[in-house]
Amino acid sequence: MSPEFPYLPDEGVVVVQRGPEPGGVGGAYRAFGETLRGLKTTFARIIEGPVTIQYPEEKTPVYPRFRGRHKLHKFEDTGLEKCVGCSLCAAACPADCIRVVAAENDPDDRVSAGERYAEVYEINLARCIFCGYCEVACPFDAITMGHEYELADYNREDLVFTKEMLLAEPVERTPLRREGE
Amino acid sequence: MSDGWVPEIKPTDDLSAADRRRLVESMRPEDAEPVPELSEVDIPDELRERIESAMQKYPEIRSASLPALWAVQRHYGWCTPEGIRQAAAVMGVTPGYLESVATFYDLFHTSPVGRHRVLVCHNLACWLRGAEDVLDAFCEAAGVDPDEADHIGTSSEDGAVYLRGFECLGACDIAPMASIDEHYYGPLTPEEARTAVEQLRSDARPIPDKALAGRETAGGPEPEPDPRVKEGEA
Amino acid sequence: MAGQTRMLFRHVDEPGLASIDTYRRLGGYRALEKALRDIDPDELLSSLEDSGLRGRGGAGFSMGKKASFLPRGDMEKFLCCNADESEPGAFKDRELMSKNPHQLIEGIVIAAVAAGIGQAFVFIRGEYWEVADILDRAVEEAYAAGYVGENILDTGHRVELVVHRGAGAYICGEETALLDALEGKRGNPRLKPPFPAIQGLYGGPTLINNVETLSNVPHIVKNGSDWFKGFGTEQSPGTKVVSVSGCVQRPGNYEIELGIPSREIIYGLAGGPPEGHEVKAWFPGGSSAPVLTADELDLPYSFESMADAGSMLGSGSIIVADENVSIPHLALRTARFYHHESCGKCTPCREGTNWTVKMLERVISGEATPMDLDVISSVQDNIIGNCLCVLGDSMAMPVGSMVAKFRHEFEAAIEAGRDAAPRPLDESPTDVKPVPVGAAG
Amino acid sequence: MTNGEEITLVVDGVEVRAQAGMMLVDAAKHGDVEIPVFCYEPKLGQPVGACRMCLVEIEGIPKLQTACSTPVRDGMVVYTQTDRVQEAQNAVVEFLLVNHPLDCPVCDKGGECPLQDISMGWGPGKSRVIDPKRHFQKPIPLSPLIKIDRERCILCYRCVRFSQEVAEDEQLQLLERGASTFVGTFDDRPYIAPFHGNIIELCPVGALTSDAYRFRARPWDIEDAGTVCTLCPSQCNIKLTVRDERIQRVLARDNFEVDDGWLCDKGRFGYQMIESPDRITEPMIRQGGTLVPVSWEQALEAAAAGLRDAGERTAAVVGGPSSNEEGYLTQRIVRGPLGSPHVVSTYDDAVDRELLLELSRPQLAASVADIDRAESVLVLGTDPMHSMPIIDLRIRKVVRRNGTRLAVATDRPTSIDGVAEETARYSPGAMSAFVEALAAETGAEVYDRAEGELGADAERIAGILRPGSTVIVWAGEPSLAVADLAAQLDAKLLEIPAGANGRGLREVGCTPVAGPGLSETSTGLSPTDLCEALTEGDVEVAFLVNADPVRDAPNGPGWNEALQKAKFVLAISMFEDGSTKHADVVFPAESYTEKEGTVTHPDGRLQRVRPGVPHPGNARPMWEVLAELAGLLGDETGIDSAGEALAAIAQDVPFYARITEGEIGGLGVRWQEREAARNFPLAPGARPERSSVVVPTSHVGTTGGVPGASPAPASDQLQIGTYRDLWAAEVTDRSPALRFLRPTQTLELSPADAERLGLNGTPEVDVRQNGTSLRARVAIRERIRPGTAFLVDGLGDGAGALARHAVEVSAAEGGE
Repeated sequence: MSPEFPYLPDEGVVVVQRGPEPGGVGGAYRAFGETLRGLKTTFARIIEGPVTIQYPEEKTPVYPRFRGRHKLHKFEDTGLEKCVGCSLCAAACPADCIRVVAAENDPDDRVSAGERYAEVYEINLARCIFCGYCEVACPFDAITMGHEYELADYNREDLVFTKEMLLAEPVERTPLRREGE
Repeated sequence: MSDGWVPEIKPTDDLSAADRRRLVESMRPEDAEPVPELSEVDIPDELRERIESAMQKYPEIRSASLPALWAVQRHYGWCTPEGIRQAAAVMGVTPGYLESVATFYDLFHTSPVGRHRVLVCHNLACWLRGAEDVLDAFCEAAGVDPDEADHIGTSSEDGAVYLRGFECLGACDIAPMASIDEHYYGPLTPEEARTAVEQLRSDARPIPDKALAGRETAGGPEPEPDPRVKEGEA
Repeated sequence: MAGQTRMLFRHVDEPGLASIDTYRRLGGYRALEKALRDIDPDELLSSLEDSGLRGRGGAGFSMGKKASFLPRGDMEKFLCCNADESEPGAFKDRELMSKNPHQLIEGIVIAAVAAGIGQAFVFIRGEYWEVADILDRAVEEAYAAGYVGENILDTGHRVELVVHRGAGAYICGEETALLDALEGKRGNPRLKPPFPAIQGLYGGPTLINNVETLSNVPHIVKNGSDWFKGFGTEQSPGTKVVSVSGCVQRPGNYEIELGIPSREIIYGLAGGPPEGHEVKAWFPGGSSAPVLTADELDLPYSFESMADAGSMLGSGSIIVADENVSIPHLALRTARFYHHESCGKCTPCREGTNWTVKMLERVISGEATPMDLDVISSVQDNIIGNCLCVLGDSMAMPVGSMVAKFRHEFEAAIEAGRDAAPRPLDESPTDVKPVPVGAAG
Repeated sequence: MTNGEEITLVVDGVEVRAQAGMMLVDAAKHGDVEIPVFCYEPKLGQPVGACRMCLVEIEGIPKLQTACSTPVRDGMVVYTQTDRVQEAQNAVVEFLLVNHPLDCPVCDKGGECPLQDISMGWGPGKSRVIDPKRHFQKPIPLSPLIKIDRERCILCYRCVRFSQEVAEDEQLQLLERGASTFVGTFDDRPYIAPFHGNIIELCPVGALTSDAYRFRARPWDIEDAGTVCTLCPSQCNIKLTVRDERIQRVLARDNFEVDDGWLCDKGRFGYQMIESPDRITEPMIRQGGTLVPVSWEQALEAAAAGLRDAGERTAAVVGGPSSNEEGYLTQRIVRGPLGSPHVVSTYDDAVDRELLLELSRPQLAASVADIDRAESVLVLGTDPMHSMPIIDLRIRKVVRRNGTRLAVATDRPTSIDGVAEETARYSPGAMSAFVEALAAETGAEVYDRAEGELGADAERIAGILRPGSTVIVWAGEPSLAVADLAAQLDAKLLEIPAGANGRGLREVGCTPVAGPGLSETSTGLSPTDLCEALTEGDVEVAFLVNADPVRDAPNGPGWNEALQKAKFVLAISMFEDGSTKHADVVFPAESYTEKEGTVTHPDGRLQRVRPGVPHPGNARPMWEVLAELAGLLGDETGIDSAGEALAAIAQDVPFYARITEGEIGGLGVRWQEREAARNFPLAPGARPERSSVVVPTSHVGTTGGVPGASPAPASDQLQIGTYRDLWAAEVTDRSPALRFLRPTQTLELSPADAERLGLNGTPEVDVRQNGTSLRARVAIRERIRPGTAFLVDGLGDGAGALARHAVEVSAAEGGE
């Protein structure tokens, strides 16, 4: 219930303790202290130079475990594909974006190490959610998630990456971000 | 990423895809081996008689498969595919059935073997008494690889002797011993083994004085008869 | 010589015992005449049961009881004499058949008549070609003399007898595998039940007995079951032929009464190891029995005491190893035999024997570690009791017992093997190498 | 094995009710307890207990027992989860993996592999094996259809047992012993037998793989679609494996009442025909001598115009694989708006309606499962291996396991002769005479007992048939004697029709002697007369529904001429073949993997054919097309779905009354077992006192078909019988996998005749009769009756026309 106006002193009035009067060193500190602390960081960064990344001329750095576009691998010594077309990545894929059609190796013209190789290996990157399950599922470390993230395109069809595209050395390398950076 | 464990994947064999395709294309329905038509198989009379007489001894024809294979082996020296086919035609079974039986038993040879078959026992009792040296001596004399003879059996180059390290032949009393052309000989020394091979090369009867057939019971002379064991009459 | 009691081996060295005339001159075939003319089959059967004769093939089951399991009736019944004596260390049946085949034939015919069986087979191992020839001749003689065939001694009984030669497979000594082999198949053991007594050869009731067991039958019939019980122990009356082989001076068959101390057989009858050598280990019942050590030489030789010592009497074949014998090599030799003879039907035996051999080979070549000995022991445990027939157990028991009792020797063998052929421990001992994993990422 | 007595046992503390004598593995399932197995497969017969995977602990038995071979008893207490059991299970899995390569990622079985599943569920999780595994040459062809990888084999014996105890071809064997054992064939020959594809499905690891399916898909890539194979009258239940809307393989879908869970190789590998690039996928009209694709409207209009012009001078030939709906709508078009009675669905000359009714009586009909229950089986006039392969396996099964007595009476030796207790051979065309003699032998007084050889044969056969418990599996010449024989023996009949859906088509009205539901109707021309009428011009239009008379009819060349002479031919066909080359309008036909509808099994079981893959190109459901065509001709059927087509059939066929797709379900339903079976029409008129043997008149040659007598042909002649080889079929030609099985024309004759005609050692002969001549290889067969010889029908060389004729045979001139 609000008191009637005009109210009388000493009646229903709360006395508030006020701060010190402005002025003096304490006053100055109180006025600028926090600001200066903030500026300390600002000036410290000034000497580092600009942080704006001139994308797309410059690439945004990523962490080592960043999950970008997939890559397929070959053995360095024999040149055979590591992928044997087992389709486990397709089974693990929650977005159902991997399609593997396997075929039988010809011992005279071998594609992979076992009896089987992936004749068709397609990832539909338009559907991929980059969860990395395919990488986890792979028993041969044949597929890994790379660091490439510039995947926009004009056609949806172009986002279906074939085995040859996934096997090719990536054209664009993305700088790595180090720990504590 | 996997934890470093990688499934064991070996390259496929040396058969190229083209070879394999050729193999498939060469397969004709008539290459399969069902029960052969008796009229299409030419069988030596003697072999046929033996198999047929064996078939009569048993309530079921298939029981004759072991005697039939023995007959084939007698006739051809080993169980030749053609011989197996002939036996199968007489018995009215598939050749595959007989081959399956033949490969199960050690004494049937499904590949060519030497004229004289020497089985050297190298099981416990014989091994304890130096069977390995005897086998080595046999192999050396016959000029065959002891390891091969020990495991799968092998024949000398001149085709005279087939040698095989054999599991127990049931004559541990004359250990170390060997069965030569189905007769037992022992105990043998490496020296005697070498002699035996030479004799076999000339198709002579080997080391006759070592033949089991001529030996007395190993248990020593007849002990005092137990009074409880009565004489013949009931 | 002390210790021997020759009943089956009586007159064994009589020249020409294998011929029917000599056998008859020494009192042969009188038991058969008595059995056919004076005793009716039921009485015959019960006297066999009364005698307490136990199977001599290894299992030691009462022979008379086994025969009484056969169903009565007019169906075709079969008798199989198991002469597929392939157990390393055993050679008693060979001697019994080659020296005195008519004793066996007489036993077979009597047992067949007692159980109402019309068709009998002798399944003899293929390696015993000479013995089979002797047996064939004897059967021919017996047919000619009218002891076997359509109308035996004009009493109206019919027993046909066929000698069936095997072709070299230890497993055919297993009774159901023997049936398969006799039916002309691969000698694979069958599932039990149904037991052969109910459904055996060609699906008919079948009585399967060992050569030695059947050779006892004429003596029991001739002299009565009480007489027979006068020999041996209460649980296993009669004599037993013991085959002694290995590192002894006089290997051979000795017919004894069960219950005498083992030392008396090995040292007394067989002469013990050559001068200056000691018994280190011995198999009391063929190669499938767990080994015993020199400390156990004074045990009485009987079914019960051997079982109490954790081994078994089996077919009564003693193999002696002296102190020069390397136990790991002995174990490998034993395992190799069973690996070779496993029929391959059931998994634990097929793969267990195979794996054990590979591991023991590694022990000797020095590629093993003491931890592998634990794996060997555990594999033996995994085999025992899990197989279709007893072949797997037959390897697992002796090999297991050797690893348990002589573990220090195995450890020493590993060390010695490693010194002889040093190789880095981290290198895989197998020729199968996994495909290397390239650097990921 | 079970006697039906209910007992209670305790499995892992749960009370389970089961039938006494059941194997523990199966009984445990009633309590939701799964016991792992490898070698156990009830379809293969008695358990062998070889793999030792199913060890369990049973109270009161000291050793662990194999659950697959232990029959349950009342009060049995079983543990499947104790430490002891788990130890044993772990041990067995570990042992199995001692030699099994861990190459699951490349193995074709990966994902649907029992060994994987069991290792996961019951294995130790880690192997202690570091020793080398055994090596064999990697996948080598066991046959052109199957590859074997012996390294992966766990020696469970299933495939070998199949070969020995189910198919009984005994070609596949175990070789060597112990750990070296492997599965193989004699002398490394290929394993080629009509049922060998089943071993792929039986193999619990990736050791046996289908060459056609290898690496095509993983279980998670595929979808299953259940349907019915209509390549032969067996109508086996199948499961299509579909990936990317293409059939990748065909698996058996167990239905004890139909196929026992087996499939023949034709059904298993024949699916490749469906994907053949030669298939007709557009409606076409002949313009200027060639068929050109047109729109459906144009094609339907042209077809309707052609039919409308001919009216009652139209004849329809409905082929065996047609569904009931297609057959029904076809006969409805022909009988309704066109007003023609000429509808045929078989090339055998038809019986009259009374005989048809007599032989189709529901009381007489045997179900396939009746064979299992019968104490004796008579196979009459047909070799089931070629006419209905799955029955061959079933007969072998009952002979082997139930001790059923089997008699075979045929003109040509059959594949089941070996398991038969008695066999009898009669001359081609003398089946009716034989059946009469047999009926007389069983006590039918209307027939005279035969003399001589015929009488003796009949007596032998009759001797083993057990009255009251016999099934007669027959095909060939229908006669009242067959019905009389069945009546005498109180036996049941299972007729094997010529077409895959022969029975269904007959029952929905595709026969000239009866309308839908075998109702009375004006009688049309029999197939032979029809062929003649087309040639003569009395009938002008031929309407071929999934039919290729040029290939399938015995008188193929005659039909070729007839179709050529016809004014207008409308063909519904999957391929351009001998008959469509005369067609004016062609509609693309559906295969059984695209079709929706029903078929009727020879034992009266209605089954659903369901689409598993989409129609190729422009093809449309045929019931829809036919309903539209009927509409264009003035019969507004109102049928808008396959279900409505079935409802229309149910309305017109009284003994199918009120049957629905739902009722048929996945396993089918026999109409004889439904209430509506009472609506089966009764034969009009009394039964004739003495049978008038109905012999296909036009086929009767100089010597054939004369009852009781088969005069010996002249010394240089042989009497010819023909048979339709299992592989003499379009599916063999069109499926790349099966092509190697295409039979070559072969003259089979007895050793005596070969001797007599001097043909020993002659590779090829010319067979001549009355101006026609064909070339054949020579095969001498022990069991052929002297004086007779056999040729393969259905190869398109006109061999069928020689049936029952005496021919001259001479060594081929000129060679190839």
